[in-house]
Amino acid sequence: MYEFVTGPLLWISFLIFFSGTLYRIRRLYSLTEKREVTVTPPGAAAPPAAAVSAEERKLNLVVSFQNSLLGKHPVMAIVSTIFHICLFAAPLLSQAHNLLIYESWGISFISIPDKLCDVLTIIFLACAVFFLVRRLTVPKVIAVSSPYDFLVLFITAAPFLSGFCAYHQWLDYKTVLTAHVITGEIMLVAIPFTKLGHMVFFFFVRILIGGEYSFGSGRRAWKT
Amino acid sequence: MNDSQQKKAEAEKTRAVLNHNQAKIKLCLEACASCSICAESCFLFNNNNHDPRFMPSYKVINSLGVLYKKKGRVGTEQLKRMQDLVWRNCVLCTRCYCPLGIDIPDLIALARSLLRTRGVCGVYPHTLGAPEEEYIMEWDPQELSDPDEDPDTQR
Amino acid sequence: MVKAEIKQLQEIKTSVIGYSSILITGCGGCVSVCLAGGQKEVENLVTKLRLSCKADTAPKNIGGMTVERQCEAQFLSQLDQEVPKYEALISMACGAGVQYLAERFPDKPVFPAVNTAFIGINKDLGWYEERCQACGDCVLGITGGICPVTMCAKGLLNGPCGGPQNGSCEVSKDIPCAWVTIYDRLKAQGRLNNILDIFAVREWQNQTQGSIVLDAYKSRYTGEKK
Amino acid sequence: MKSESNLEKVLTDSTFAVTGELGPPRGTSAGVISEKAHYLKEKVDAVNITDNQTAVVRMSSLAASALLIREGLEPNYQMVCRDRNRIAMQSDILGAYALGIRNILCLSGDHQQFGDHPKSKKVFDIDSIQLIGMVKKMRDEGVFLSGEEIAEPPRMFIGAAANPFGDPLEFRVHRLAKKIAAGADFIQTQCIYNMDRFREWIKQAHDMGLTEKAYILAGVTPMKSVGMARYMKNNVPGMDVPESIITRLKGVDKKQQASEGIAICCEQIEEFKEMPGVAGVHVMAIEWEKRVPEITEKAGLLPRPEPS
Repeated sequence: MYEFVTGPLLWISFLIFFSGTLYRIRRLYSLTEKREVTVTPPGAAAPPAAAVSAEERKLNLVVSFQNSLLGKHPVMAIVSTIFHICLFAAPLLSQAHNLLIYESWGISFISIPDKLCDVLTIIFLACAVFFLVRRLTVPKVIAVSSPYDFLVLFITAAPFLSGFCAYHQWLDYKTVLTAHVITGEIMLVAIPFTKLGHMVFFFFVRILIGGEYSFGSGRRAWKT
Repeated sequence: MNDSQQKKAEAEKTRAVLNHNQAKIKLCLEACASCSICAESCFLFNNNNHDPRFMPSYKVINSLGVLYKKKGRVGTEQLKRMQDLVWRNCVLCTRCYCPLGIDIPDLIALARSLLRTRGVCGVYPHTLGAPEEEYIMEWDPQELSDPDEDPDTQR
Repeated sequence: MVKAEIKQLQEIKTSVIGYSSILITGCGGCVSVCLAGGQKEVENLVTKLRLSCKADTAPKNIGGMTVERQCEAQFLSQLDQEVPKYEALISMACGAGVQYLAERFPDKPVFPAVNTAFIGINKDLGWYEERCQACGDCVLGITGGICPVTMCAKGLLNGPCGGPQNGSCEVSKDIPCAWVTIYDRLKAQGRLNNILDIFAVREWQNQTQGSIVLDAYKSRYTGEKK
Repeated sequence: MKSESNLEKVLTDSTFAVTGELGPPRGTSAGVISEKAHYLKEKVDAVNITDNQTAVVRMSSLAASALLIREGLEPNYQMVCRDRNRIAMQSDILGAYALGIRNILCLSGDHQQFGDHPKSKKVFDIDSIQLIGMVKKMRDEGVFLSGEEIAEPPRMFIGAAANPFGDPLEFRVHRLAKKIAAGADFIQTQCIYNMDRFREWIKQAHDMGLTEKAYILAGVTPMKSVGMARYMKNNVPGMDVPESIITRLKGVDKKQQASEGIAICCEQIEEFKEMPGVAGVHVMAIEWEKRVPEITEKAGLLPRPEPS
């Protein structure tokens, strides 16, 4: 069983994850189009009507902070940032994972001590609990939460939970380890086909599509 | 045209709009992490006691989301509710913020188009001389947690 | 929609000197769409004024609230509770909204925070262009959907003047000549006849304050029975 | 005869007409007008008095026209649509006629953006073609634009401008037709340098029968220097200066450029005299009135018919 899930099933999961992600990017790409800026509007080249004073520059900085996610929702901003960092860092940098990668392909990423990885996992799970509690108690979140949202949260947290159990050798190690691999594979497969797809959507849309909130000057737009 | 023929024609139009935008709707609805960060970017949400029914994502999920999921096959009651969501609870000021980049106003506009294919459009009670009280919505937080009161939240 | 542009901060600051408390009111209509006077701009202005008005005469208490539209009493009524708490008001709505706000709260000084510019279109992100001057007697059907009153620098009805060169208006190389555009479009549509006849002198409709009463509602205001 | 204008008389007598141009001063000096008028006297049949040209404030064209009459010359009173509404225009026309003005040239006017008051408010209540129609209505029907009667209507000889070189080229002759249909009796063209294009335009106008309905005066402006030619080419709206003119001016010594410019001008006038459909020439010697006697002399336009 363990051999199967770490063998063919793992390969299949990776394949589905990568091809699914690529498909999603392609889909987004085909639904949007490049908007060439061919004409310079009259006046665009002209300097601002009045010079911006040092004080105003400072005020603009304050205001752009205020408008940012961190300024508007500091707790959510910090928790979700940490959550996502751990989400990537813990599995990619874990020594155990790197050892496996090294054994299969002879390459390895930078790895972090197991202890640290354990801490990241705990932090991650704490964040997940925060999201869960939020989803259960905050009215505006309740209003848009469906069982699907809980499922997605569970899919994301499960590999960490099982990994945590495995590391601390809770319950039957072999079973827990198999569960860890399977839940990890489920998450990989789920990314391109569920709400977890926001991974691709976020980067694609906020960087490439122009809008009030885009990062930089997005030159693409949704096709109409 | 008799009643059933008209209904059929309407359904056809709804499906045409849905089909034309299917891929985009799917991707956008699926990208929503239901994080509710969009809420405060809506001044109507802030002005109405943080009533979730003014939250941008709520408005999209419960109008376009339902229409998409049910392929436009929704009843009059639900249509009425959607009408409130996208016309009364939204002025399309186009300023909602989605951390994931979902173009919420675009989706609400799409919901409006879909509803129009069903003969539902914006009605502004105050312009018809209705008393102000009818226009102002009272919000009871309990209401949302009770599925019988508001079936739209349970999907 | 109506397009507006936020005023220089200095001008706004100067206008409210001497008032200890001000309420900044936004509008969720046109000015919100053109990023000039929506909730976000209100919040930003509140912050900027709070941080930069340090003089003794500067306002100490600055609040903000955005309503659906300031051109409608129904929505302005949401401010009824808030306004009495303040000495003066800043409106981020278009000129119409500012006036209606001032009309509703006649004892409060009202200061505009945006310059209402024109009726226009969203050309691209943060780029708006004028398209209509609300002349009250639309001729677009004749001129191929291009407004000579707005798009021609001289508002000529029998254009073009002698000025255009390489398709550009004599005023600027960057501005296409409206009449060259009209000519090209009508020619392409085979409707050049539209502009071969002389366009008669117009009876301008917007020379006194405009007012519309729909026929269907006339009896409502005259008291006569339908 | 539609008016008591000397210009009209010259044109109806089939004499090749000559008109000049005079820009009023940026001040109150009537002396400047007499000085400039002195050069033009007996060299031209009528003198255009510009109306705040290039949107720069100058003495009013109405006052300057009246002063010109005192000097014994016939003014061609220019009126632009930029600064006046229909009320002011009609009132000025009445006053102009009372002061003895018999010719009026109806123009759109340069946009104020180029002038000395770029942020002034434009009027353009009516456009140049509508202005032509209004003056005609005042003269022929004896009524104001409103339809109310005028006691002793102004009998003006109505002129209009035409630019054969502006965009869209194909529409230019149609616009001329519109002006003539509106009631223009004579047409003065934009300064001509591109003779090929002008020949094509006048042929079109001739073929459409327009030259039968109105007298067309070809506009010329002698170049003072290569610099002026370049400036006209690049900076003056609606001006078409072919490279050949610049090359020719560059070919002579700097001191000779002015007389070369005048020579070009005279050659053009010689050609216009023979060109079917051209009834005269409009010499716009911009701030160069003193060379008009020389030009008219060299081009064989003298002597001018005696005004009655």
